[in-house]
Amino acid sequence: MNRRPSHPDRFSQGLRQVPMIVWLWLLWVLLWGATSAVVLVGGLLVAVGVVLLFPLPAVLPGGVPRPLRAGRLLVDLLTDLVKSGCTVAWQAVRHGRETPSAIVEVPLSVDSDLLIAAVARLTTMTPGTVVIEIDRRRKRLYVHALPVRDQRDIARRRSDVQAVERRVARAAGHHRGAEKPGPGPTRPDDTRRQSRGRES
Amino acid sequence: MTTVLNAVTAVLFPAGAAFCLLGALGLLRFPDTTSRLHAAAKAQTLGLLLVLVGAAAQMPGRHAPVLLLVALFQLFTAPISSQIIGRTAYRTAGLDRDLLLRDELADRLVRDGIPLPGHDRPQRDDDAER
Amino acid sequence: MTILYGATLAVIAAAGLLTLLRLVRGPLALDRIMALDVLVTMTIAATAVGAVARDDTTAIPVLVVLALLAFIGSVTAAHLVEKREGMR
Amino acid sequence: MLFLLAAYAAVAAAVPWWQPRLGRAVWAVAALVPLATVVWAGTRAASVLDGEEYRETLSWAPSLGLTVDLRLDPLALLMLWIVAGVGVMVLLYCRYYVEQDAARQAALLLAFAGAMTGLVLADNVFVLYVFWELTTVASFLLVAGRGEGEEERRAARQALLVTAAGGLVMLLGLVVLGQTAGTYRISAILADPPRGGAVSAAVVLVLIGVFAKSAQMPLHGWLPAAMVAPTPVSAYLHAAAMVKAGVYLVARLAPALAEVAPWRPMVLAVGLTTMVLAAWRALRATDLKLLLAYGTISELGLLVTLLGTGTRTAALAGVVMLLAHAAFKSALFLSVGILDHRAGTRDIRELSGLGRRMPALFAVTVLAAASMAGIPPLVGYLGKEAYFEAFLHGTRLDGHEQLTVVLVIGSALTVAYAARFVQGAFGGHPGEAAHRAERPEPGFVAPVAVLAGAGLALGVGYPGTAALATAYADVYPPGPDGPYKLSLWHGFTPVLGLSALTLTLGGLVHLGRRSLPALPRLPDVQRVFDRVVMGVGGLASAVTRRTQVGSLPLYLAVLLTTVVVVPGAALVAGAPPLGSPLPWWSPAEPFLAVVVLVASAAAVGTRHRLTGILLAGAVGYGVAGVFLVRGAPDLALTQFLVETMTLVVVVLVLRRMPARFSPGRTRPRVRLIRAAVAGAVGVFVTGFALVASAARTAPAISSGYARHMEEAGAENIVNAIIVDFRALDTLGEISVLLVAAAGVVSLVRVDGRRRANPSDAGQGGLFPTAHWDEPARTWLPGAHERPGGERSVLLEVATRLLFPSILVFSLFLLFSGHYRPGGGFAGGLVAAQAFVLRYLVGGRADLGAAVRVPAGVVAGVGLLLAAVVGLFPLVLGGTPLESAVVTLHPPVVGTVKFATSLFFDVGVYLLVVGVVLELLSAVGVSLGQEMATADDAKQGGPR
Amino acid sequence: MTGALPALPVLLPALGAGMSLLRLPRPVMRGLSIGVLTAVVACGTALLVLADRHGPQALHVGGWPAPLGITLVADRLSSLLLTVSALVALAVLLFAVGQGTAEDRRSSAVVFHPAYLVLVTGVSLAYLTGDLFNLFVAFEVMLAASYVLITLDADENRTRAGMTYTIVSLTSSLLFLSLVALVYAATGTVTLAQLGPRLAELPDGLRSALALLLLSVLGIKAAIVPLHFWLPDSYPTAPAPITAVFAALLTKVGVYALLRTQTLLFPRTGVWMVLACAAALTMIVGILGALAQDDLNRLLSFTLVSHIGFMLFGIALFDVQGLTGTILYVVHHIVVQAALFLVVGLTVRRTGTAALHRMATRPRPGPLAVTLFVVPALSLSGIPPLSGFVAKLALLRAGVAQGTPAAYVLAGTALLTSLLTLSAMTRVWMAAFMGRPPGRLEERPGEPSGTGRDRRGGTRLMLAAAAGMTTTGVAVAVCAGPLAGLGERAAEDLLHPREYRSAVLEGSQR
Amino acid sequence: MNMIDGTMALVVGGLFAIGFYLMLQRSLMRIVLGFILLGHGTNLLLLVAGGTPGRPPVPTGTTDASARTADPLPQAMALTAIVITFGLTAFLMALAYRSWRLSGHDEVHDDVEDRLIGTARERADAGPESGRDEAGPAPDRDDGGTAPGEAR
Repeated sequence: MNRRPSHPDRFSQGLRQVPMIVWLWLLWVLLWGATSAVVLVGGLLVAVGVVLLFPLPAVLPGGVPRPLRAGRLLVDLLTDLVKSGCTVAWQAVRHGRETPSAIVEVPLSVDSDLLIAAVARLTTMTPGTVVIEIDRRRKRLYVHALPVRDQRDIARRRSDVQAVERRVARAAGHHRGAEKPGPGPTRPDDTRRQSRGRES
Repeated sequence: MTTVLNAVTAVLFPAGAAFCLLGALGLLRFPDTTSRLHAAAKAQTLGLLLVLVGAAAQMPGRHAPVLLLVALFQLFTAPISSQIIGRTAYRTAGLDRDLLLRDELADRLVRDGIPLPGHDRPQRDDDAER
Repeated sequence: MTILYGATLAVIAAAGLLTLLRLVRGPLALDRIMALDVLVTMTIAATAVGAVARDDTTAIPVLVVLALLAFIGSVTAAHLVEKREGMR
Repeated sequence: MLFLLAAYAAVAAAVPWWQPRLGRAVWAVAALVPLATVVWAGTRAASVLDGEEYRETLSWAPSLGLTVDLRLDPLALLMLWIVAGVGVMVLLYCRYYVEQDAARQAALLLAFAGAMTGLVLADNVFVLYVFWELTTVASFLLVAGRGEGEEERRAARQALLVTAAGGLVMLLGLVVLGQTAGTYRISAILADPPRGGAVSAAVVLVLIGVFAKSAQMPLHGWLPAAMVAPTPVSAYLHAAAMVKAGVYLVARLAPALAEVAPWRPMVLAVGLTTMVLAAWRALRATDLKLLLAYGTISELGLLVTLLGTGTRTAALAGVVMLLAHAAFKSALFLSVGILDHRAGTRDIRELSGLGRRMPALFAVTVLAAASMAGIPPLVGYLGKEAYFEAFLHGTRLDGHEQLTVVLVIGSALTVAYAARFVQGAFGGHPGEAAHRAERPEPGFVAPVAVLAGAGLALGVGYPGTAALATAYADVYPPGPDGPYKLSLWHGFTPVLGLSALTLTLGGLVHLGRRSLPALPRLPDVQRVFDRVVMGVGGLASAVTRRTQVGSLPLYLAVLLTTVVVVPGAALVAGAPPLGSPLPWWSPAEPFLAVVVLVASAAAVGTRHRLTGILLAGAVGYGVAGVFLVRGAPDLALTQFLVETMTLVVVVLVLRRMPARFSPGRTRPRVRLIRAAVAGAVGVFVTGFALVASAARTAPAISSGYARHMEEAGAENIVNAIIVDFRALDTLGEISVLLVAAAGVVSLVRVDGRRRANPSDAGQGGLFPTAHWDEPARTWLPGAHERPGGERSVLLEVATRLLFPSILVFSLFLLFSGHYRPGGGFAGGLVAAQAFVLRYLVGGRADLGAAVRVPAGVVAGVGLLLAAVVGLFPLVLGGTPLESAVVTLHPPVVGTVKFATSLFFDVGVYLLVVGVVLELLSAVGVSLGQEMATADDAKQGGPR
Repeated sequence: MTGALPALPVLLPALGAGMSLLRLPRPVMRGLSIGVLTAVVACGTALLVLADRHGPQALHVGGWPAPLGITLVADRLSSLLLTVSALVALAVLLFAVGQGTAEDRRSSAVVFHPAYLVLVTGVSLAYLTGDLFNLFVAFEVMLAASYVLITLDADENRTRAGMTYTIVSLTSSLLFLSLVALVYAATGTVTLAQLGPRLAELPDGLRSALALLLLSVLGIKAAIVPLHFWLPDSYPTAPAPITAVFAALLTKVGVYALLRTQTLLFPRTGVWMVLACAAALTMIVGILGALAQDDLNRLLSFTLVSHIGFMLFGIALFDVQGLTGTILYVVHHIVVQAALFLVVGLTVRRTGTAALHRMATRPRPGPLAVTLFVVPALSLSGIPPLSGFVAKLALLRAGVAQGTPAAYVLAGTALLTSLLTLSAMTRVWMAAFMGRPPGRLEERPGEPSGTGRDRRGGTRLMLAAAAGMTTTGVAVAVCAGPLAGLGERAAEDLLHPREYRSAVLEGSQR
Repeated sequence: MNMIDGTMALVVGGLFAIGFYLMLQRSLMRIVLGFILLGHGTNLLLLVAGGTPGRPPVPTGTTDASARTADPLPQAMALTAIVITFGLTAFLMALAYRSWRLSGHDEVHDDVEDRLIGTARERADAGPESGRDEAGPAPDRDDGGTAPGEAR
């Protein structure tokens, strides 16, 4: 069911942890707010120590990250945030109790836990959308959106989320299947799995 | 330099505070749990980010990055709880179905032939209503 | 600047009081969890402003802690709500 | 003398070991000790009677007045002979009498004899009291026996309680007496008798003890009851020796205290009343032992009267009667014992004709009884003469004539019951066959004979008796007619007439006993004792039922009320200034105050567990805010962390508990009381805090810390206090954490034998979409063991990314604690949250994958490290928990400077992590295991 | 090295507690606990000798002088009580090991040993510390361990009792902490040696309010009437050794703290009426409670409450003789009460019930057990020449010497209580130990006999522990002279704490 | 010098009142809540009553030496107290759980033995199996009341 991480040699496995170690090192230095030798050496020791002592599967994006795209993503995110903040705030002030909403199904095309998580995360931050449910297998998000007044709003929200997905995929250097929609309506074997899952 | 930073702060602080207030208002005014989640997840986070950036502008150099780090962590963690709360709200009937224009998740479930478990009115925790 | 800080803090405090109202009123546990989460966020904001206002950096680790860890409590509590309701 | 006591103790202790080998010979061996005492006393007798004293001293607790002072003087010598002499006979007699439990009886009798010996030799009031109570205990044990009979147990208990009660009262009297006299040495008190109101009180107290011990009315009830004891015990303890303790004490103290106010009236009134009334009771008894017991009480009354009067002649008479009574009463008891032993009964109405079957016994019994009746030339007569003389002529007391009349009546009654005894025991009932009984062996009768013979010998050899008695009586000045001399024949004196009168009267009473008018029933003390005991029991039940109601809220309410009222009253009464407090220190405070108070007030109203804990969390955040505002970032940090941690732990427990707690119907009145109490506490604390902080004048000691920061190698003062200045607090605190976690582990394991369920949560009823969220690849090593519904791709990814970062942050807090807010606690708690996250998201298996060491071991290592760090400086000759600043120069890095207290902090860090892991594994795992049963309970249980 | 001695009784058990969590094999764990406690006894004895010869032994922990750091002070009183307590703790541990109930299951053993050692840590710290806040911490350590022990493997009833105990204790702890806060607010220090003079400068009302608050708070721990209700409801439910160690140590630590703080912080002259009333009430209510009980353990718990009154009696008199009496009484009572609970534990095990009215039909314990019960029972009742008598005598003398009406009333109450105690004890004696054919102690009906040799060994160990306690009680009586001298010197120290203060504060100029 | 201000005194008092009100209930959950609130109250009291407010006793990175530093000792003490309170809260919670598991509720009920006081004695006095070894005499003793063997 789960793909266990393959075990090549130690070295390459260690190599895959380098990004994490670098991040931890950076974190350490930032926290201390100093760049003295003690901090640097200590930070390296701490980072390596933590990674070695508590081994976890490596985190590698499916492709080569694109710094520019990532920057673009960040900018988009921030503007989205401001926009979403304004919308919601306005809703709260203007409509309050009578805010209409809907739950929208958004099929995704990326097929990676990391990316789906990222999309869900960003979606939750975009204006008026909160991810209610994630169907990982069939790559769908169920998004609670607000305000939604009509069917057109629903479609727009769906495409908004898919736009975010595209941006994320690009930032992560992830192109494959970006335009391919998720699998169609339920297959019989899925139903079986689900009911089994319910029983267990 | 300082003037620029001061100006940044002078803009960001009230803006951030305002978003906080609006978010809180939303939290108070929105009709059901899921809707309130919007206020909590976004207005709040935004307000906080603005305030943090504004604060970072005033901090001595070595501490400013840490404030940005805080912002980063907040951005990273806030959606997590939002999503979990959101899904819990849906699963436990924490949202008011009457307010939904459309529920595609329920549609999907009906399509799959999975009956929604008895989703009547959510059980309230409030005792003040007694 | 002091007035700015004061005003910012006052607004945040007002927001905090509104949130408190939600926390007290509920009506669902989820609402309260959310409100608590928001309260934490506001604490972070207020602390940051306070740190600037008092020119005091000692509160920074507090900020990191709150930003990094506060969600754990919410998630745990939400889990509880789900289990409880799921078992009904 | 000490060696005598030691011998008694040693032989008594050894007898149970010897008994199986020696068999009945053990009695003879036991009798050797009192025999040796008699002999030893004999060797000292001459010089003692000449006025020389033997003293020995053993220091016990001199500062408390407890010195084992022993003194042999004439009175002690006399008593010693009585105690040891009767003891020898009783022990020898026991050889024939005792059938079972010989070892126990022998040991106890011997121990008793030893105690009695100590009592009469003691020259220290407390030592006297020690032996006094020892005899009480020995009596209890001897009366109770194996305690198989209800009657024995009851009697023993009564004897014990009455005499011990008297003893305690007496103890107080003795303390007062000693305190007033400035010494606890009896001879010193006697030499220089204290005077004053306190002494009068002491006299009353001491006499009460005496009366209880010597079974004076109205405290006599225990003695007849104690007759259930084996006869040798009655003979020895309840006739010859133990009951004489009171008499002895009267005799001992009378020379000093007889003139003190209530002494003489008390002694005379109680003694004479007892003498007459008890004799009257004796006449009515049908049980021979009971008859003798009342006789004993009567005689004791006489003895108390005589020895307590405080004149020479009376004392002389008293001593003679003391001797006489010991001899004849023990002889009589022993002879009853033989009758009982052989005939199987001692009821007058059943015995008959034994005089013919047992002539020897009959003879010696008659001899003893004659002594009791005061028939010449026996010693009883000698005494009788003396006491009539004492009251007729020898004293100048007011109303001595009336006293003499009472004495005459008492003596006549004595004669009557003596006759009744002989008649009842040995006489024949007309028309009734002689009671079948085996004739006793000569050895059985011999002790009786010796004792009865002693009465004769002492009477006939009256000069010897006189020498013994005069030596004591000479402490008093001689009477108006010069010193009275003991003699069998003083010529035809009024006293002789009185003697004859008593005999005649006694005989008449005996003969006319059947036609005696039915006299009014005497007050029944037995019933009084029972009433008292029952009353105390009822009181105890009532008081306890009212106070110990078993209700926790009530207990707490009482407790809080006390805490508020007692100091509160002092506070209000003293009315120290409230000061003039600022409304607030920082404008943020009122806001936080509102948060705290509103949230906590809301917590009162809720019945929903989760809501309650969330509201409490809000209060915690508010309090943390106050900490921040008031310049305590360390506190705020810890408070925030602890708040989250509390929420997690509580929620994990709540997972298995019902959502609401039952409201519990509380009456409004009760609620009001509770609110009033709680409100009072609030007001009290507020007021107290205001007053206390307004009263501060001295500077806080903490100003000293800043100056020592260099030495401590730290910049964060709070952290330095925690790991260095006051590291001991921290050590204690982590011990609390550790043990609390251990407690949680043991508490949640309701049924430890249950096999672990492989899945953490196997319950059904999840929402149908629950398992959709399962990630496709492994993010956390153990997460795949969780069932689908428990997983979330978002959470798992986030956890994977956050976990190392949180750990790094925790280490940052740990290492930076010396310089900024942080430290081992905060760090440990942060790291613990990382593990909480792993547990929450990845489940138990994932937590197991993350930490491969048992949680308890992590915690243990933490405490171990802290303790070792504390002890390590000792190796270097330092002080425990001392810290040093170490500067190292490793390559590359340059200079590293740190305080060794860092290691202490590391210990704290580890412990906190370990504790939280332990909590998680306990709460998580056990709850998971027991879920099935919990569900059962939910369905079928009382909920 | 001797300078560090006061720290060892605290650090060694802590070390042991840490080690006992390291998944050691059971024999090693037992050996460790026994070894640690033996070492504590040895340290206590050494401290006692040193303190008696050379005055208070102060240790500035961490090398920091008094107001800054925490100072451990072993003066005569604290080292005496420490030694006795450690001795009792050791004996009870042996008993528990022999009985095996506390550690029948491995899982419980993992909890029992650390908790027990932590308890000892707390007790030692409470005796030795010279710092008010540290005293609070010591209490917490001790109480936290006691919460765990009292609820170890608890059934429904015991859980309920554990709740009562825990909640009341927590309340008292909170109040204690508030007290520390208030004291610090008023004086700015928490070092006991410094507090006396600083408190003396406060307004009278505040000062006496603080004294009374302290009395009330410690009164809860020491179970003074009317703050005692929790004790008889909770102690009796625990397994015998745990009850024994609680009864022997916990309340006494409260009394010790009362003794220490009231003399050091709030010196006074003359009878302290509030405490005198409390003492009289405690004695009477306690013993009446005992008389009303049918359950053996409860009965003993009530006597425990009652006899706390004796200790208060001495404190209320507030002079050398009174305090001497209290000290003697504490020493006596620690040993004797522990012995009684242990023997009762044996008896209950033997008869299978703790209810007196049911015991009549059960086989009765053998002569050794009877002796082991009788000696401490009589001692408790103050029957000479046992230790209870010596202690009671000291108190009586003190009361009479003071000579005020209150003192006389107290003395009278004490005597009445003694008598009623005797009555209660004889009732137990007769119901539990008399009137039936004896049975062998080793066997208990209805209990799986287990491996025979193991059980017998265990029973022997239990008997030995109980006998050890009883013997110690007798030894207390025999050594009454030296003890009384020591107690008197200790009382002098308490009333004139100049030496104590200078020992603590000597280095403060640094 | 006033160290505690009115607001804080009120907050502390309020926490004590509410906390103790909750502690006085029977439901263990409320007691836990009360305990938590009281813990907050005492910690706050320790800090605000004991310490002078001011700048944190930590190097703040600024050079404003004139500002008064907060008293660090109450902070350290409160820190200790916080951690202790946490441990005990966890314990209390576990106790509540155990009680619930064993008895189906988590309320502190009255002590049964205490309710039986007196009745047990009477039972013992009157019980046929028990010897009359009680302090109080059995009822049948009342009418007699004479010493053993004595003629009536």
